[in-house]
Amino acid sequence: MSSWHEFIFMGKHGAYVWSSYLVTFIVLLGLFIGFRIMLRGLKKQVIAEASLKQSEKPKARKLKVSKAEQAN
Amino acid sequence: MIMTLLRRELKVARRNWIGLAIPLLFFIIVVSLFPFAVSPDAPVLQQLAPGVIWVAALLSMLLSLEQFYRSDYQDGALEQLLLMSSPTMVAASKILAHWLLTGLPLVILSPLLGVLMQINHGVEHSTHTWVLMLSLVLGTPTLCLLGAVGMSLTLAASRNGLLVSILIIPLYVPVLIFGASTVTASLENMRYNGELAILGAFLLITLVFAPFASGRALKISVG
Amino acid sequence: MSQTSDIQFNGLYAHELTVSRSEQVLLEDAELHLAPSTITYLHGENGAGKTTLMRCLAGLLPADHGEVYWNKLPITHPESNYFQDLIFLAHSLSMKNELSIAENLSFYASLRTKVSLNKQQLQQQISSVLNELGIGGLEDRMFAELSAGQQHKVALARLMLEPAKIWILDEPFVNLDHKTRGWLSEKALAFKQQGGTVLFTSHHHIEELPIDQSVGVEHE
Amino acid sequence: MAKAWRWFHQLGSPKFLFQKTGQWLPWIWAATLILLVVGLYYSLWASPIEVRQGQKHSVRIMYIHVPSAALSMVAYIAMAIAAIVGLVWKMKVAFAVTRSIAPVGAAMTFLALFTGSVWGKPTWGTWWEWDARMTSELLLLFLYLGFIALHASFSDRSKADKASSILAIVGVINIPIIYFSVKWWNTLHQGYSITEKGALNPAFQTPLFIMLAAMYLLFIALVLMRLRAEIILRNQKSRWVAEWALGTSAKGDKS
Repeated sequence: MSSWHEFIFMGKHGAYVWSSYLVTFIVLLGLFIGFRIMLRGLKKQVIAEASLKQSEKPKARKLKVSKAEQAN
Repeated sequence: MIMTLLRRELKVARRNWIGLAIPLLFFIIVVSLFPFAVSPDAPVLQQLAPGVIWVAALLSMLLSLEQFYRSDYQDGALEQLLLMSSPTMVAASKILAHWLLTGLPLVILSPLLGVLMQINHGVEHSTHTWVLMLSLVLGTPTLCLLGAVGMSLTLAASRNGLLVSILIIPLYVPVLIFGASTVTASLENMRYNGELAILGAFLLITLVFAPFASGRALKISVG
Repeated sequence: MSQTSDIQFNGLYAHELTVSRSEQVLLEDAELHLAPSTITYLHGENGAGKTTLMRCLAGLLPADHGEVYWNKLPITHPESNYFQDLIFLAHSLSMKNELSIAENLSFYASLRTKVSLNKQQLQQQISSVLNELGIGGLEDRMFAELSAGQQHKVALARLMLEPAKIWILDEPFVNLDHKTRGWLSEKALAFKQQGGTVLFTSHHHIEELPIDQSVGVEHE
Repeated sequence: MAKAWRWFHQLGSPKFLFQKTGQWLPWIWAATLILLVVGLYYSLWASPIEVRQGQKHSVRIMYIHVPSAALSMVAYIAMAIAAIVGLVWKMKVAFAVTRSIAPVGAAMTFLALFTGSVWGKPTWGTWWEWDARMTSELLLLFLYLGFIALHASFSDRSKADKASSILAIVGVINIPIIYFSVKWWNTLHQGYSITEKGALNPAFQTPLFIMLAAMYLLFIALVLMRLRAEIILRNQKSRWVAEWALGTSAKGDKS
């Protein structure tokens, strides 16, 4: 590379080279931002749900077994 | 065990014959569109024939998949089958039934399509029809096997109609390539043994893993 | 994992069973023993997970944690005979519309390795069971042609045609007429007398059927 | 050996994995950025241009095309391995890994296709050629999209995990078959390939290797980011997740 001019225009191929690099950058940055937003959103959701009253959380159920001699 | 399962599949399918006839009709109709779209000239059609017939066969196999799996899943028969026999067996019987009732009729109908697509144009005693049938005999079972895996995977999914096609079509490409090129080679008077052998190899490879994978997938769908 | 020798119970035994459905834990660390010669009534509000528990006990739904044993062997053990011993009647009737009643019933019977009846004997038995249920003579009708009540009876007929040691029945009494309820209760009691294990769910208490154990799926 | 096993088991714990990846990520990002800066300097400025095939400056596209193409394949294989681990050892975290690799792998595949196409235009005068590698890459993109579509079509996550894992495994068995078939088909019809490379001029090697390393690290970093989100998504109800959320928000957001 000999000059800034050549760096930018890449001898008529500038559009191809730069569009490749730009699209790659945009796609990867998009993933980065997307994942970051996803984690942030989840965190907000977890905080919101943690502040709910404990009793409102869905609870797992237990089995209650009773021998039924009185049956019928 | 597998005979019991297979007999049941065949019996159910026989009473549903219209559901089986529709994909076959589709096969014929799609192929008969090409002369209208491209040209009725025999040499042109002849050149297109292998690809067109193979693509149509592939699509009609895809179309017919649904009825072999969907209703058993919906009416709960599938879970009863999986309780009493091994998942691989259940999948194998379905695959076999699917091929016998869709793949085999396609093979039998293919000479008719060969005629429509002028496959024998310019040749007195041609073997092209036989080669076409042979390529379908070796290729369609592979399509059934791979289709079974895709269909079993999507049974419990909420969007299923076109989902199977998306999953399975990329996997169908090798069969399509070698199936169509077997016929093309024959049309160009070249040797086609190699292509047939590769179609056979694909069949063996899929035969090894597809019934098992499909069985596992059925089990997951039911669970 | 737990050794098979740990389990001393005959019949069906669920050990530390945790089951979830679509991310939600429905049951946690459940212990359940269904002994031979007992009838167990499983109850709980709608959506509590009765069906899920039954499907798990039937081996259709993998448990998140824990194990189900049948006669001291895990049900998935290669030597376990569980799936031959089990009849699981789910909410869906599992019958093909495209097959006749006799074809449907004899197909399921033929999947049982222990059936020793020949074809003719099986057909006779099917006829007699259908007679008891009040739908005699309909053997060759297509399943789709029957009324909902009749279809339900056909599904119940399986209990009499396939040899089993445990029945898991999801809502067997729903939409049944009085007479058939009596018939089913009677058959369940007879099955119990022969050492059979029964687990069933129901919205209402069934007067005709005396139970030995009731199991509720409840919040802690 | 025993230590390795314990490590494997610990990785199976979502909490452990989440904490560890949180510690690793800054270092991985730092290394990625350094390598990227050096790599970009070389690939955009300091490396020579290819005059031989009339490519001139467009050869610089190679420095992102080759790494993304390589990663698209490697990512699918990694996904299938994670799928096997998940299905065979019933390790739930492995399913989170498959789900995390899929979007990044699909993006890499897309980039390989896009840059390949843009590279093709100035060099061979066409945006698209049914060349063996490009075609395989296109089919690979369909496989990725199929995986993502299948996973998204279930309401029950554990079913989605298992079903899409089976698809990933079936896909990985088929990738070599697809590649071989497409290559055979390509030689039959065209007899040439635009991306077939001969011996690489050593002057191109240094920037290419640096960019390969940078893109691998970038890929790992992105997958780990997605994985951390996926772990939280799947463990929302665990106490440690609530503690993490409340803890880090109190300290100010540093994650």
